[in-house]
Amino acid sequence: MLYREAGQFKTSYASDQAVFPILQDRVGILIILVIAFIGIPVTGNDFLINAVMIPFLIFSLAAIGLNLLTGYTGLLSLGTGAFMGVGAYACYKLTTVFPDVNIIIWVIVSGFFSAAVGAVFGLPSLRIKGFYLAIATLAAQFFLEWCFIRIPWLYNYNVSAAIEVPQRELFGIIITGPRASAQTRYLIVLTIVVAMTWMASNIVHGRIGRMWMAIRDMDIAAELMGIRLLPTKLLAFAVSSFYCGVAGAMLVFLWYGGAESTVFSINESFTILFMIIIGGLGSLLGSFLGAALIYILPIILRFVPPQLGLPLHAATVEHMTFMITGALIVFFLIAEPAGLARLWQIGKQKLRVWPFPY
Amino acid sequence: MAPNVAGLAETFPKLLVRNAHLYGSRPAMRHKDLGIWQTWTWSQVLNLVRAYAAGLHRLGVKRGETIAIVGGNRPKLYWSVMAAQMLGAIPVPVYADAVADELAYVLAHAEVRFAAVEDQEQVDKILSVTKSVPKLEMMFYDETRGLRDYDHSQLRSMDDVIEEGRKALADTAVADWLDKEIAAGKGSDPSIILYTSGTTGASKGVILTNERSIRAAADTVAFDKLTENDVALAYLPLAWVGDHYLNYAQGMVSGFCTACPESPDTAMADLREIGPSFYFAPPRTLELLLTRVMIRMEDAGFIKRKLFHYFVGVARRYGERILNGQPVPLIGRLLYGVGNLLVYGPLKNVLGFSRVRVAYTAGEAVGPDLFSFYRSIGLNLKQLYGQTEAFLYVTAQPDGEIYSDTVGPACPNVDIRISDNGEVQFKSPGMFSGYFKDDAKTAEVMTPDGYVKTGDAGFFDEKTGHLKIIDRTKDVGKLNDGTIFPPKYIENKLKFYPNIREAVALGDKRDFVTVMLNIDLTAVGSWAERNNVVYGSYQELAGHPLVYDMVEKHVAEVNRSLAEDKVMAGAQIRRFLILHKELDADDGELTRTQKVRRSFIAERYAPLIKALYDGSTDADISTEVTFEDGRKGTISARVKIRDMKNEPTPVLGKAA
Amino acid sequence: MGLLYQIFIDPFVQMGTAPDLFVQTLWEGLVGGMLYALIALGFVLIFKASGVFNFAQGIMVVFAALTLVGLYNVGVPAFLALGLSIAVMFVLAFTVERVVLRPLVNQPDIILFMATFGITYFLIGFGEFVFGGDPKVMITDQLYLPKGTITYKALGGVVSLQKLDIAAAIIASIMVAGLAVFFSKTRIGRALRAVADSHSAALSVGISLEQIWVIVWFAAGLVALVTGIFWGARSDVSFALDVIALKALPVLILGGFTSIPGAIVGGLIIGIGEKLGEFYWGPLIGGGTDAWFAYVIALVFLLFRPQGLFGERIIERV
Amino acid sequence: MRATGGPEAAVGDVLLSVENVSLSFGGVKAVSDVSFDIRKGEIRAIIGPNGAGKTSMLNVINGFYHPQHGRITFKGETRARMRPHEAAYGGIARTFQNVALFRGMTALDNIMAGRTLKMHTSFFWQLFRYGPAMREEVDHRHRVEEIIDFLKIQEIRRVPVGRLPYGLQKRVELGRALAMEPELLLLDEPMAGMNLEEKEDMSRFVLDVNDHYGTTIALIEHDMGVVMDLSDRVVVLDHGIKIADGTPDEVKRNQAVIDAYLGVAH
Repeated sequence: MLYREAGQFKTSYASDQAVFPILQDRVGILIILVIAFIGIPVTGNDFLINAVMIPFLIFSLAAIGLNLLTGYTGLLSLGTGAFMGVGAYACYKLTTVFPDVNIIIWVIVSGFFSAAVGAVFGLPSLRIKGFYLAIATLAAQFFLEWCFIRIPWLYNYNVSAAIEVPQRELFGIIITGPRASAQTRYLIVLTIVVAMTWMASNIVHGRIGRMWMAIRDMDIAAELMGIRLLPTKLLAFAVSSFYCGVAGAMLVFLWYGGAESTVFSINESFTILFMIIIGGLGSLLGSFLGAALIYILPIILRFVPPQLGLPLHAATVEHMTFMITGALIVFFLIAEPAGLARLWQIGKQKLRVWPFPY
Repeated sequence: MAPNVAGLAETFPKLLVRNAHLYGSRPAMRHKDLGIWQTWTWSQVLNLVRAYAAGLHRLGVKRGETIAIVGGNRPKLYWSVMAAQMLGAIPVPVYADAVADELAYVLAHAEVRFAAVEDQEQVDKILSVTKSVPKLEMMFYDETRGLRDYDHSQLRSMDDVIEEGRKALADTAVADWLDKEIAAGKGSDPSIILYTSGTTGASKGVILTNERSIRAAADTVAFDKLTENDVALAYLPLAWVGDHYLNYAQGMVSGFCTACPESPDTAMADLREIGPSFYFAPPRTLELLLTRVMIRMEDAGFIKRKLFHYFVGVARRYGERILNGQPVPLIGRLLYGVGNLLVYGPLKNVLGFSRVRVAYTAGEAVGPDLFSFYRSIGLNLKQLYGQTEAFLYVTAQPDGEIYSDTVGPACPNVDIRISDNGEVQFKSPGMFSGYFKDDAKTAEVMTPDGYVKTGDAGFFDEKTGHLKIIDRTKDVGKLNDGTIFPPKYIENKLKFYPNIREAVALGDKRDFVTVMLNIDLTAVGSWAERNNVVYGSYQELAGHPLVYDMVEKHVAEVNRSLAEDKVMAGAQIRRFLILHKELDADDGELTRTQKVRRSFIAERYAPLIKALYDGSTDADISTEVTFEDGRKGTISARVKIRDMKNEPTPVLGKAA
Repeated sequence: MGLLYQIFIDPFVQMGTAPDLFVQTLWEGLVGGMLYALIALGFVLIFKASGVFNFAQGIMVVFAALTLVGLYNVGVPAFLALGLSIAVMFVLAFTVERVVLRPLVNQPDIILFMATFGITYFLIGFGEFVFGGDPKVMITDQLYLPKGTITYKALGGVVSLQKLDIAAAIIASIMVAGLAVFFSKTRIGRALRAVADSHSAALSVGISLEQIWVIVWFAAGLVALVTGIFWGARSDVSFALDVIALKALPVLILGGFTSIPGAIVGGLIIGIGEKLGEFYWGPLIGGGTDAWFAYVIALVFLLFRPQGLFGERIIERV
Repeated sequence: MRATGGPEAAVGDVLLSVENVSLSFGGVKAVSDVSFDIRKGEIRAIIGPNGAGKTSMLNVINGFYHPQHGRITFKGETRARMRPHEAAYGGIARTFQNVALFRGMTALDNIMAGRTLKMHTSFFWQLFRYGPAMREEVDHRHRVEEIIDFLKIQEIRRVPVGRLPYGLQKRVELGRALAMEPELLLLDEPMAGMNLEEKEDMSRFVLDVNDHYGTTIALIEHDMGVVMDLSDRVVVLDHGIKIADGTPDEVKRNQAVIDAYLGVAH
């Protein structure tokens, strides 16, 4: 209905292969970006920015990371939490060893450490698939988690066994530590997430994305077409872990302000996995939608009932969140196994052919 | 509009040169090919055509001789037309779906030595009839596929011809020669020969000249204010006067962009993509489209369906008046605005009509409801009346003066008169100069004082001054009781129902009117699916009693509307049958432009017609058919006949 | 050099010099492994019959135990609570079949796997919502389970065995034997085996797929209840157990997804391996190795024998 | 303006030769001591009743199975153990008996994926989808569009292949193999499960590929009629043993072939 595509024709492959070939979509994205970069920092309160938007964006990035691996390449991983942890600890070590280098650089660089670790734990993927691989990644999860506890060097031998985020500045503005303003941190997170989402989109729309999806859909045929399985799968592991690592570093440095190993537990892995299942495997948009649902749902549960005059205990809220999350997963799998992104696509298709039903 | 007409040249090649100057970097032609819209600007087209012409010259194409153009709407075929004209040769386009015999007739009659063809299919077709086309020397093909292994002594790829020409043009002497060749063209030279697909007998070659074509096109370009910013989709047969006039001649005169679809099957999707601003569709296409719209809406959810029908109702009440600039109550405008947002806008968008500024329909009478539907949703659809012999336009409706039952006043500079026997005759700037090699026929249709007989019966509406066409003069008959019987008029009323695809009315020199019908397989098939009517074939569906019931209702409604008019009340349909097979051009029952071939059908279905008038309730028939792959077979059936009751003429005033 | 000694020689020296400690550790590992094996058994039951990789099996253990204790705590007599818990497990099986499995029939395996994640979360939330989130104590006494330890003076030291563990071992053995009989001797059991081979085969036996699913999920629920009782008796009853329940996964890798003996042997290997590893090698790297030992073993196993201990080699076809 | 594929399909030198190849799975012999060759530019059919070892033979040729005995020489190079992707780089493409398309991708992306081995821009440029990466993408899209045009599948370009009817899926798969610009194209029952009309279309395409691109084709087919019309030479396998080799006419008259096909013949 909103789409008016008549007359939007393509005279070059470059424009035909654009990520958003439809004008209305490009306008929509632009509006969203304007709201995100200007609207929210200007009008949003601390709660919205700090408790909703920042974590939402960070989890979205982690979900994109996992989606590259699981949704696009078809390799199920339960080690997301740990790979995020690698990023966080790497960033911590880097910024404490080299305090003069800008922290944002270290946030990005820490992704490379995560990528390296991810690639190592991705090695078994050459021989095993599916559930088997998921269990292999559990080894990564538990082993790395153990490392975060048992190797004190990683947290600089703190008594608390935790990372404490030091104060760092960019152009004289405090960007990390307790004194950094929510707006500043939000804008940094947003910029990184937007840039990395754009790059992820570039990758999945190009040769590498097609290689990944080919392996996901039919690995034998992919190999017979000249796609080498091991390097391609390892690349997926590395890129995926890079994204998770950056997300982990941001989680600690730009949101929590400090963290223990428990932040990167198996539960974190599951949470991110749920995000991409509900959001939609093999969809970048789905990563955002899933993160929104899984992360923001508990917030709503916590804040809406009191507004309605139904004060609930924190514990009850937590229990209900679990129940609702579980029920939602089942519900979405039944209603649309391909996730929210698919629902969005169907809706968009309806709008495109409106008033026709198909 | 002024700049388009300014500097008008007298021949098409000169126009092309002018366009390359005026609109050099504007798109002249687009073609959906290899997934995207390949685009050529006017100056690119000029260069290509020059090279092509030079190439053709090297192969022996000379001034004054004919070149056949066989194929669909593809840029290279249009350029073949241009290149031939540049050399002073006369292009003779032939319908791409013509069977070998038809093709052979035209090629032989036009005495072509060369043929520019689309692909292997056409090459094969022509090769299969080389014996009857002895003069043919060489073919140029556009699509290489499958032709690699053919004997190339009489075959060239257009690309090669163009490439050779390009090399030759590097020599300034050749380039100068070509410039002289272009300059040598005169306005009175024939620019094209269009073979009409006459409803009777063999087709005739209508000769049009450069000067007249251009003058006619210039008049209508000005009339519809077409400019170089307009876009048209060329999807109708290249050999049809409509395409040559609307897209080729008008495009050359105004400099607008002509877009060619990827393939005939994708024309709908391509229409949506390119979003033309100038659009032509024969009533049949519009009808098909509306049927499809209605069928698709039937599958929509309850709310959407209600919404759609409600706003279509709103559009019927206010839409046309808004489009005509007439006063409309505020509430009407508001409702229409909402409807435009929710229904009409999106609908036009998915159909590809969003940007259409001027749309025409012609070829046969258009159902008033069909016509006003499109106008009511905001498509500026107008009617025109024309003929190949007139180079299309005789009359056209100006903006703001649209009536569904007229075809508008005479076009600028066209002179129309009604002869004593009710026949429409005209004299126009674009009128033909004669039939090719057939002076007898030419003399037959030209009056001594230079008017062309159209063969259509019509009259000028007293109120509006617009022309109204009733039927072909020779087809308007009389029942035995003297009642006037215009078959087309009745058929068109029937065909407005989406379920009825084709109708043949009978009654001349008989006691009463009967009709033979074709149901629309898409519409009725979809109805059958919803109503759990099981069928295995068209024949089975056509004979289904429930289908008969449904069609009977439509016929009764037509009878009621005929009864409303005193003159027509006597021509109500008394009996009807549904034919067991679809009328098909391949079987000779329709012309290539999908017009009914009345006499042929009367002969072929004689047993059925006999049964219609002797009171039997069914009749046996067996007919020979041609399948898609060219094989022939016979199908036989027992066809049922239904009686209808006579509707009384309503007494005016009582209903209120 | 010293490091090599510490890794390759010293642990074995310790085993030799203190055989009582070695046997004690072995026993602890055995008991732990038995519990892993029981959880894995639940997985295998469901996977064999329906091809569903039931991630919720570990949570079903906790949920079953929680139900039992929770019912008792609100005043239901112990054995009635036991009976009711069995009923609850049946209702659960029934509900899962109706609400989750049936609508998802014919979906890819991965979707069903994900759905069991949903069940997991739902059960966690539901269990805590109904019975509260605080850890509870298993009602061992009320169920007349033996307490105390049997202590042997042997091997130059003292080896003490929990009576409860012995009881658990006995009951587990009986249960496995019972299942074996059920599968080979009863009509339903044979149908279940048939369904593992092909779904249409089961239909020809005259049992609907839906019924089979309810039966296997119920059977897995019973196994979970038994596991839950003994596990609960050894520690608290709380959902903190779920991480431990994940260890059934490496067990399955070792034993294969469809083999009951494999589940048992795999469970025991993992249980014993991680206890010995932690006791003798753990201190070298700071301890806590049992968190990942099982997974790394499974990983190594996967690389060299992906089909498991009892599986057959797979030939890929094109 | 069409980019021309290869030279005229002239049947010439030996492109690939199979010598005394034997393959068994756990004691079950799939192929025993089979030898034959494939010449440049020809259409070579491998036929035989079910279980004759035809697919195994293709799998051996493109490196998916490694024979226990025998040698395979491709383009004059005798190779020992070769990985499938190496075969792909060497110029061997294939289609599968049961369509093995990438079901989650569109027809266009499937065929684009066939270009993978011809695409080389670095990860860095891929990140930005700019410069060399975009140029490469556009160049290859152009080649892919030519194939789409060649196979007349323009309308389904953007349709996920999982939603296509079987006949079209087979066509897309052929397109994907063509995208690799192979020297040797292996077709595993390209017409299996098709109706008469689709079979005729596919036969046409196979001939056109051979003619237009000059590609050497080895195909397995069950339908004797199709094979006889299409192929230049036929090798017949039965129970893993070669029982005949020659032109369609020779093979048709061969008594061993007639016996093997008794009861299976169409």
